[in-house]
Amino acid sequence: MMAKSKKAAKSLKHPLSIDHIARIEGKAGIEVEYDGSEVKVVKMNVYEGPRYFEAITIDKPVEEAVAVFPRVCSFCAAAHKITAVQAAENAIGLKPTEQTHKLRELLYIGDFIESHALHLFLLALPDYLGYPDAFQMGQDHKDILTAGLQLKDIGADIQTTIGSRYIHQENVLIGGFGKLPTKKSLETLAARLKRLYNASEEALENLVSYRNWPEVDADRIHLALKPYDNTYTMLGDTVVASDGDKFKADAYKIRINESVVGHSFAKHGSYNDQCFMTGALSRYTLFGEGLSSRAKELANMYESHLDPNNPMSNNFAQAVELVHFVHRAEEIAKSLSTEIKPYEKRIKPKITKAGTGVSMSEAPRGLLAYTVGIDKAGRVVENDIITPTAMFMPIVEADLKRMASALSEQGVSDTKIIAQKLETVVRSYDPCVSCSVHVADIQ
Amino acid sequence: MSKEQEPSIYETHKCRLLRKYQLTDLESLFLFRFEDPGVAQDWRFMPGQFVEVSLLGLGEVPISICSSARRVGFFELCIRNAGRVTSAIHQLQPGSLVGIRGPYGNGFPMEQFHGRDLLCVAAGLGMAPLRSVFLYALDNRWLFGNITIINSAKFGNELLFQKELEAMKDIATAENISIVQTATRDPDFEGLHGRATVHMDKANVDPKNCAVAMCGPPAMYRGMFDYLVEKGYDPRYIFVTLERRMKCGVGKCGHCNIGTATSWKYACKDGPVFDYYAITSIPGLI
Amino acid sequence: MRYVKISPENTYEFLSRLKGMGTLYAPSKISEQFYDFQEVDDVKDVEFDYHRTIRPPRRFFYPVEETMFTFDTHKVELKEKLPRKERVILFGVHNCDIVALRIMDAEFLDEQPDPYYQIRRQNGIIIGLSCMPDEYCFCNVRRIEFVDAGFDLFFHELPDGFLVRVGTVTGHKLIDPNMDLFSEVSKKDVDNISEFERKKADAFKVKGNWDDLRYLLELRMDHPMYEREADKCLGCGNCTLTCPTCRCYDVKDKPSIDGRTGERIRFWDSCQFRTHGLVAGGHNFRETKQDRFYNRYQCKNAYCPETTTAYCVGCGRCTYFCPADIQFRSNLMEIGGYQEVKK
Amino acid sequence: MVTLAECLGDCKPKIGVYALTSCYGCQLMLATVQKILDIAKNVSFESFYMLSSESRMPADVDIAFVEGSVSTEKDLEELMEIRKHSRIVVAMGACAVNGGVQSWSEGEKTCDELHKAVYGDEKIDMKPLQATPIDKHVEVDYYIHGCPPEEDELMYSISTFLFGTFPERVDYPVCAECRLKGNPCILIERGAPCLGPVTTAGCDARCISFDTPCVGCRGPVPFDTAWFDSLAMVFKKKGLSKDYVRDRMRIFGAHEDKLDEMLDKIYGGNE
Repeated sequence: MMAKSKKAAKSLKHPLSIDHIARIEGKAGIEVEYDGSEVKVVKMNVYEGPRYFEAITIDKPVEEAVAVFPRVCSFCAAAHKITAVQAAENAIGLKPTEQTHKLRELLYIGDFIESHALHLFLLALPDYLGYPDAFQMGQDHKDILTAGLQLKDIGADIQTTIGSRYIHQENVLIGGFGKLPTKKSLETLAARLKRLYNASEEALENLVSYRNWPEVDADRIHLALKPYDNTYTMLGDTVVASDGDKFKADAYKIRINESVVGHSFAKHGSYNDQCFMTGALSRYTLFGEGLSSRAKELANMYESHLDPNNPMSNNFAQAVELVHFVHRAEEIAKSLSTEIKPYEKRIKPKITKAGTGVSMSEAPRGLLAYTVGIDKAGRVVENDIITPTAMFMPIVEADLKRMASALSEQGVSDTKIIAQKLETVVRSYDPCVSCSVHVADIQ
Repeated sequence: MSKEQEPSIYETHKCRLLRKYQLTDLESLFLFRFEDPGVAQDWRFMPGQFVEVSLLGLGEVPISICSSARRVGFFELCIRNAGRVTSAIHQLQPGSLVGIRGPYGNGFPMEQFHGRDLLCVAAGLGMAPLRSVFLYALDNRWLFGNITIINSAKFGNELLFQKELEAMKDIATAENISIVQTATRDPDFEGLHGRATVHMDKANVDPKNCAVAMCGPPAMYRGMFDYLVEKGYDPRYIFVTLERRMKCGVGKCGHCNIGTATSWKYACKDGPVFDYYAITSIPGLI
Repeated sequence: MRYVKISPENTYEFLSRLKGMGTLYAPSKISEQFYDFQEVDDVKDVEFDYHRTIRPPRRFFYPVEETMFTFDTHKVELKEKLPRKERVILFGVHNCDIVALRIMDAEFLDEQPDPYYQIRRQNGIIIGLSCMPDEYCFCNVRRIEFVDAGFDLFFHELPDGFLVRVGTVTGHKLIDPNMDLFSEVSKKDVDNISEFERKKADAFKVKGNWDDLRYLLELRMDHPMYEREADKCLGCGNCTLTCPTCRCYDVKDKPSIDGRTGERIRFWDSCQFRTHGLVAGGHNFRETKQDRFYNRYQCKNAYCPETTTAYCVGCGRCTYFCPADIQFRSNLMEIGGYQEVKK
Repeated sequence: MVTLAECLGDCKPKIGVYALTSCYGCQLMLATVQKILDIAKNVSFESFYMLSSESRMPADVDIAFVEGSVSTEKDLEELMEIRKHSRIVVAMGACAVNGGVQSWSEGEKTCDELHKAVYGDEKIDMKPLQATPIDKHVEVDYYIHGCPPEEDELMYSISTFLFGTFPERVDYPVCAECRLKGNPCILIERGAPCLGPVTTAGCDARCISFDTPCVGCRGPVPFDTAWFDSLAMVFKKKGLSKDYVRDRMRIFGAHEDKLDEMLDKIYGGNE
């Protein structure tokens, strides 16, 4: 059953509730409130339980804490791990080597490829092709599923090769790595990535036959992290907004706030008190120029699908990123395979004084911010995590409201159709619900 | 190199389950037949030996044979539903196939028993291997003097082969066979009460010229040994069989190791039947 | 016995030629303190000066995990999966490990041969290497500091190369086609060897033999050592897994996802694990950590006719690789009342 | 020992994959095993929200794989429903088996304190609970350790059910696997705070093979064979403090009853 409606309503006079949105990470529902004539409020209820990461890590050794943080989420464990480790390094005042930075980026790209491939092929494409799940889709579209699984595999294998596994990598430590990947394994990865160029375009090719839904078109502010090397990647230290503003990641707390809402264990983020969008579409909108040549070529060809004002475009932007990151990963893996210094040792942290460090990065779903403060014994005294899903939660609700209102005006009354459309809007954001829960300031 | 053609020590024979008969809540009796006529013809065992029963995908389990060694091509196993493999065996329907390796272990030295009275003392599942000893004695009745079997269990409905033994009681008396069945913790049992030790005086045998075969928990052996020696039983003819974890059955896998540095034994190969002297001189056996 | 001599350079050449005959494994340094037998890629990486490898050589003939049978429930049949006949050459095996392999042979080949071990062993070549003991070694009290059998070739260190003993026909066949690399043994070489052996004998921290140990172990069963040391024990099994003579294995069926086929595998087990003595129904014959600890001391020191002493060959692995720093040798000395040699 | 007896022949068991409070890593692992399509062919997924819109809660299933700890009242209600509608319940992953990292401050900070620290005084309609392993609330038939579990383990468990039997719980530590793999011991060599000796095996010493000390994600070895005291004795000798050792052992072992007692034995009661 697609969704459970409390009442099989014939008109839109009644509220609608979706208990459990399928095919997203985490547990969330949608509640639509009508006052008889128009849609009043649309809430995305996050009832994924809280895990209080920020509270449980207080007073714990920072090296143990960075092993716990990534367990916020499995889809973007590497994103959390790398961002948390960078924040901790900033707090300690430790600067990792160039090689460590490169390897982390490659690992992070592995996370992107895996996460995007999973979302596009297993969670989103069934929507567009009209199947309840990827297994049934795979019976009719074997090639699509195969491409998706191959990309998922390479993304996973990149993470396993560098980080020890593709969920909750332990081999990402403050100061570097335990053991470095061998030249041979990097060569193998590069060769495999090269063979996947075509597969990486499969999602995009399948998505372009679908149009964005005009109902959710609306002006919006995008936020994304400026890539450190002016190309297109997830590491950097300056946030750029589509309203022309930019600010240092260290100062994110001044611009980005979170507040508690009653219907959700996830807090709601805001930028200068407005809702905003972050994620693949925001990255593309702000820094699309830096894409690798093939990805840019494809993006230009399908420009109309990449509308900054339509969240449905996020899927297309992810598909473009998939092409880009397969190319970029191949490049990095190839260059690392010749340049790697296999005996480079991890810089062991020597903690002698208290400090606070901030790090932001672009997780597959958008901006991710970590603040870690430690005392001179190396124990965590403060921390703050803001995840992309918490940041875009208010704009998801705004888009859901737009969708519900438009459908109401169009006279659509079949709750099943409404529910499916609303779910699809949510899925286009690729939300990570467990990420969004358990995050806030420690006062 | 020429040895390679010999069958592997781990060779498994296909056996078909012909009949399943429930003995108690937990234990059932299973009758098997070898599928391969050649194996059926040649396969022999001694009372006290065991086989490894194998179910594909589940694993193997050592079970002592409880039928008469005389029957060719067939054998019976009394199996308690206690673990992964045994619970699956209990779910098998007649006609099913299982794998059998063996027989393994030394078994009771039945030929040494010839010409003597026989006393079998069983507690709980211990009746399974002793039934084989008992049936051997019946099959070769002329080679034995008086026979007594003491079968005990906690509760009356847990007595293995209770009906079978009960049924032969009348003829038994005429044949100088005494059958004693007792429940140790069952006030409602319509028979004898108390441990096997309590009913030893019902043994209709001559201690000086009697072979004793025992199977039960180690705690039973300690008390029993003292009693037997005191009553003048010949220690050279007192044998017990032990239970251990066994995986290979051929002294390789090491699980059934017992003993101390001076006498290191494998229950599967050096046992599972041990004599009075081994038990009393090697710490750790019981 | 035939004796020849080889120079250090020729040794490398000889190793290169060996590589062409099969898979050559030799000790190699894997970290600051540890060595392991590894497949030789570059013969220059072969480590001649090492004390013990972290994994014992038995793994080449008795792998950590192997498939014994494959099965298909539709056919109700177990299909034996014997190993392929691959030539494995072990170079650099110390005397303790050579004797350990002979113990393995006795257990796995005498009487009822284990086909898996047998095939691998028949295709194995063992090349020994002399050694100087460190403070963990006590092979001398096990009376095996010098071996007479169990190797195809044995390399004895000389100041200018190696004196090579030829132990088997296979050994002759290794030498004969390569006589360009070997030379005759001189009187000086012999003097050097005897000097080496004298030095070696002096280097041990214990002297004499421990033949009476097994009786003392039995007579002092209640020794407080067991409780004290078992308390430190992590139950991790490292002592047994690194032991060159431990050979317990467990068997398990590995079904596959198709619901009908699968494999029956065997893999190394350890008497230090809880399930080692556990039987269906829940009774455990070695219930406590101390029971399991005690069991190993008895088992390792039991009489082994193949070496005329014990199943322990005194290689020192169980102490060297114990994360809890439990001193097997010292504990045995406590039981036996033996003293270290005063220097 | 509940098994699917009918699976001794051919059967297609009905499976539910559920999540309580967790990171969804166990489901992700299950969804991304190499042979996921083979699994999908041989079982019938009645409920698997992460992957399929054709999911129900609760569904009547033969086997329920439950990920996550009980951290809200809704979790608890769902768990009860799952138990009622499933013949076999499998606790999948560290949260369900050991309570997960969210139990790290178990016994130190109450749920209310944690809630207040993160959400302040703001009201949330749903009621949070102290994170607990699922077997504190319902009977669990089988356990799959790991954060996340290994692919092999998931495949093995499902395969055993298809064979009408059940997965065996591993009762020896990662330390043993590490040695078999031929890794140098980082605990001996440089005193690394490796939890390998007290952590349930099954990962083939994954992290230590990357020269990274075991963080204990697979949870303490079951059946009371995790010797925290012996390991603490080793750590103490290497100069690690009680607080540090305790914090580390509790990341995945906070619900272990014997942990504190065993640490006290080595370090003394109050340091």
